[in-house]
Amino acid sequence: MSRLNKMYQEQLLVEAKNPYHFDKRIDIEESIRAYNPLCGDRYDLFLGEEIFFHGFGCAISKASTSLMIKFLEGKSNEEAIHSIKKFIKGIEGGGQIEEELLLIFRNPDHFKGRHDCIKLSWNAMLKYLLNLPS
Amino acid sequence: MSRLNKMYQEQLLVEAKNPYHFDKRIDIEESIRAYNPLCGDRYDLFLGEEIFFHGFGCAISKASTSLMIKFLEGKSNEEAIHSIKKFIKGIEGGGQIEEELLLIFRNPDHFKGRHDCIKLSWNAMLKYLLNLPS
Amino acid sequence: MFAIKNNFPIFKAHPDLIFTDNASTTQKPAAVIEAISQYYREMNANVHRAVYDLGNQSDQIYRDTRQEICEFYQKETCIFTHGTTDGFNKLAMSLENQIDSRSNIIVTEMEHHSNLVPWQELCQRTGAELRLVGMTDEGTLDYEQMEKLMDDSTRIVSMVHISNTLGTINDLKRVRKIIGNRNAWFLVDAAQSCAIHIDLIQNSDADAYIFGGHKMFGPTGVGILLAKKKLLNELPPFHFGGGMVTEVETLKSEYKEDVTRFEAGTPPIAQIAGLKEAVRFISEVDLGQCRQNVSRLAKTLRARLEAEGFDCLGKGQDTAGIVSVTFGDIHPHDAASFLNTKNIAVRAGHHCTQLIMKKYGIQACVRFSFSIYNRDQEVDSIMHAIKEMKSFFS
Amino acid sequence: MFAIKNNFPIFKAHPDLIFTDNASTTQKPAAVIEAISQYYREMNANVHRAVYDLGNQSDQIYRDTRQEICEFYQKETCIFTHGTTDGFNKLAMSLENQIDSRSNIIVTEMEHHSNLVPWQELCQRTGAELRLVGMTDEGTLDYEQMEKLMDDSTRIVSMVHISNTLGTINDLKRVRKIIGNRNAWFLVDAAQSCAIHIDLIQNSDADAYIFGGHKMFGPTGVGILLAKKKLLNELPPFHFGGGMVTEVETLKSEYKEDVTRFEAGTPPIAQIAGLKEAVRFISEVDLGQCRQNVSRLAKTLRARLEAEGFDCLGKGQDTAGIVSVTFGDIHPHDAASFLNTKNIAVRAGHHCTQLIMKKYGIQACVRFSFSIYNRDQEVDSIMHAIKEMKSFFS
Ligand SMILES: Cc1ncc(COP(=O)(O)O)c(C=O)c1O
Ligand SMILES: Cc1ncc(COP(=O)(O)O)c(C=O)c1O
Repeated sequence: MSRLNKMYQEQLLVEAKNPYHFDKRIDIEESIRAYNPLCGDRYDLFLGEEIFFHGFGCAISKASTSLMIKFLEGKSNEEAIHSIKKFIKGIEGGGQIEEELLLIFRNPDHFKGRHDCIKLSWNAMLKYLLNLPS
Repeated sequence: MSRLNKMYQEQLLVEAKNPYHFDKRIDIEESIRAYNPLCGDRYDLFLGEEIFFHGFGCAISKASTSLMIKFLEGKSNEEAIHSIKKFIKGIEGGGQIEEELLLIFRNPDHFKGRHDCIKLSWNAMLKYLLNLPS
Repeated sequence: MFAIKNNFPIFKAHPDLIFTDNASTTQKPAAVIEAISQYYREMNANVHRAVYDLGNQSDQIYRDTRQEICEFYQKETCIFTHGTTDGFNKLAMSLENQIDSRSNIIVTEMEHHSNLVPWQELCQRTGAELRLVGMTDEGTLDYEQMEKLMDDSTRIVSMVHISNTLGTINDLKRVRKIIGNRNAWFLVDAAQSCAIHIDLIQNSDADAYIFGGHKMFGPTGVGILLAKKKLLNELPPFHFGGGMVTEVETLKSEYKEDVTRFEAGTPPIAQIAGLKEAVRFISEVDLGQCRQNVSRLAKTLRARLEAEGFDCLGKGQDTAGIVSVTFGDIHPHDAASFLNTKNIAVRAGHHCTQLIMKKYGIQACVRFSFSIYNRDQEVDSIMHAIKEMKSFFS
Repeated sequence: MFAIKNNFPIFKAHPDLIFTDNASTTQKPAAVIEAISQYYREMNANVHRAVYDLGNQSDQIYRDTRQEICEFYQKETCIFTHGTTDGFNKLAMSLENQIDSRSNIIVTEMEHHSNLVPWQELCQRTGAELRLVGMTDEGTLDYEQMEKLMDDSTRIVSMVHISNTLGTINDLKRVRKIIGNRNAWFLVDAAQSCAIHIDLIQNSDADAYIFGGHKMFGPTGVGILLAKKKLLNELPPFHFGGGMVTEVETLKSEYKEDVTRFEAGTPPIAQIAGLKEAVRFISEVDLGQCRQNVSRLAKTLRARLEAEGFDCLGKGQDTAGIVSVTFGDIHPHDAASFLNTKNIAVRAGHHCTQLIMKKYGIQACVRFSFSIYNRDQEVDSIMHAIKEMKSFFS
């Protein structure tokens, strides 16, 4: 696999081009923003029964956000917190990424210099969940 | 000549041990201080008909002050300014030192790291002369 | 040009590397790297009136480099800092005593954050007003607006010489004229001109030029502030500590009178030894030809990018070897990652010039910045890669 | 010990050199010098979210070194500065918002100017009171006086860990107890302990330790500020510019939340690469033995100097390899020049500790400071030279 195809695997590009729940659902009251001022990536996450997102960003952050939304579906807040932490740790080199859905990010070395893109929405979501009144 | 004897030539040591006009002439009203806070060298120069000096300092600054006083003897203020400037320039590598009396300092390279010691009283004297009302 | 590239070991380590991130940092000639090593291997000692041989050598390098830099850029005095950012922050702190709530400070929309945020902070501390000179869509400074913004309360005009995002070369002589004999300090961010646009520094008449070693083929960790004596005479010291005091009492201290009062502590002496060699290196190359070279490369690349339908920032009239571009749907970071797989090093982001990004309504762009070792065929390689990229992401 | 000395190229360049000016700066192991060269030859690129390979490597070195340093000294966080002096000046600026005219700041009579003058200036700006803890004639800190000087208005206790003039090792644990749970920051000048007295840094509990690379076998131009998170959380940024902002608007900006908000501009990245190697070097030597070695050398030299009738400063109970001495009628600078002709590198002067000089009623002295590469026979050579000096100047 070439360096190029390690980072931009077909599945990632497909995900980025056909992001899941990519819709500006202003009807949903609760929303948070995932924003990286260094590159301008900016997604609004609409947090209703289901999660939707909309905004602007690179292929990697877009695919990662899309996969996160799929991945969190049906999880309780507690489960979500746990598994987001685990994923972020995995990207930072502190553990394995084993979940089927997230396997494209299994090898963070292939994404050197782009870890922030992968983690963008995950960090925003985690911050939101941790600040919820329990 | 060894490195040692280049810097501490016999004449220099003799001069330092028997400095000319080394006397605390508090009867002379006009006096200035030559002071280097980095090493604590501190001489008072008493500026009467003749110049005297007193204080504390290394062999090099003491010999140099002593020679300066001999050297300035009989010079007009204008001549003094001119020749002090020439001497300082010589030490800083910008010209030859030719005066018989000052020949021990002819080669400033022998005094690396000690140029401030040589120039101490000369600088103080120059500053004083330049600030005299003309 | 071949001969020049051979001076840079990085291209032996990475023969296929196309390094077009020079506005961010430049590569180092072997002589600079060796001067630093040699300093540590053979001379290493602290300065400040050392009496032993090694210390004398260090002191001499410290003094000689200062003098050589002043002569090279033809300016009165020079202070060593730790970089462009360090220089501006220290100046902004030190100039605080000349600024009050009636003053205004002029900067431009093209500033790098390091020549913008320190003044924002100074204005917040003092109540002074920060005034921003805009630019045209072409990326040219609006000199007429500058003229209008300037008045008798203007105390500082601090501006970038060459924009690190647009490549625009600002006209320092014109600004000097606009300032006229107002009581305002004219400060220049020369980070992008210090390496090969020396002539423009030499021929202009600002009160200070601020830049850093790593932008001029020299080491990181050292910077330069070239200044007129009259500016320095009015400034209190930046930092306090060893080497800048005369007398220290319990509750207060006296400071030196010469420029070393601005250089508290152990100076970055090994880096200064490297800088000395960098200046020598620059003085030995044909800078006129280098400037033509980077300008031609940038113009060619810009034309070919535009021919492919991509948007380049500004018009690139005065290009100093810099082209910034957006690739439509392809995100700048994806583009940079793609180009990296083709051994092309470019930077994506806002390049520490968020005001320029806002001006063009974008968040980020890809920047190609050339230096003296870049070659015409690299533009071919870049364009080839970009075409591939276009189809890859489509 | 032989093996250790072989790591230092300076002694290959100068086989006869007896380097006893280590309190001023330390020599560099070959591995450190090579790490810097290698960085420039093979990796040189700027950090801050570079996407290309070289930039990634630089980013990684920058991050890894930070983490390794925290682990090595066992402290929570670490910020890169440009040196000890730079660290104290930045801290003193940044702590200004916590100080007012009712506050007091405690330092000691043993301070290096870099941990004294910045606080003098801060006190002058804010009207706070600077309180000075004295020392005994033996060169021991007066802890009882410190206890009396401290009160509920004490906001900062900033003190030297090991005196660079006396070699006294101050008892940080005792000071921590004296501070107790007062609302005061405990800051430590670790310039003389960062190289081989690591254990004392690890085992003590100050809020910040400030030191510089060149004192620990690393490069000039880079420094370290080890700190507790709670200290950093309360501080505004030191400097403003690239890499520490999130959002920049025309008139104001927002800053990052993590430690990089304290590191504006291009960091001294090549120096950080060298520092990484310096930490590795230190972690591989037997520090216990090194400490014994420098202590024995200092004690032996002191005893032999006193036997010759020369006055050494203090009593040297806790000597960390440093002996300062006056030679009666022979001026310190003459002594240093003489010793230089015997290839003995020593420093003469006040060693940036004028308050200590005043305490002992002297203007200057000669300082011998040992490090891990000094050997017993060097003390013999020094004493031999000193006897010769005595007759030469008599
Ligand atoms: C105890 C102490 N503090 C501070 C310093 C200042 O260090 P620097 O000159 O590297 O900033 C030194 C070294 O000279 C020192 O020995
Ligand atoms: C125009 C301009 N100003 C200032 C800087 C800041 O330089 P440094 O990061 O070396 O402090 C840069 C480089 O990034 C620049 O291009």
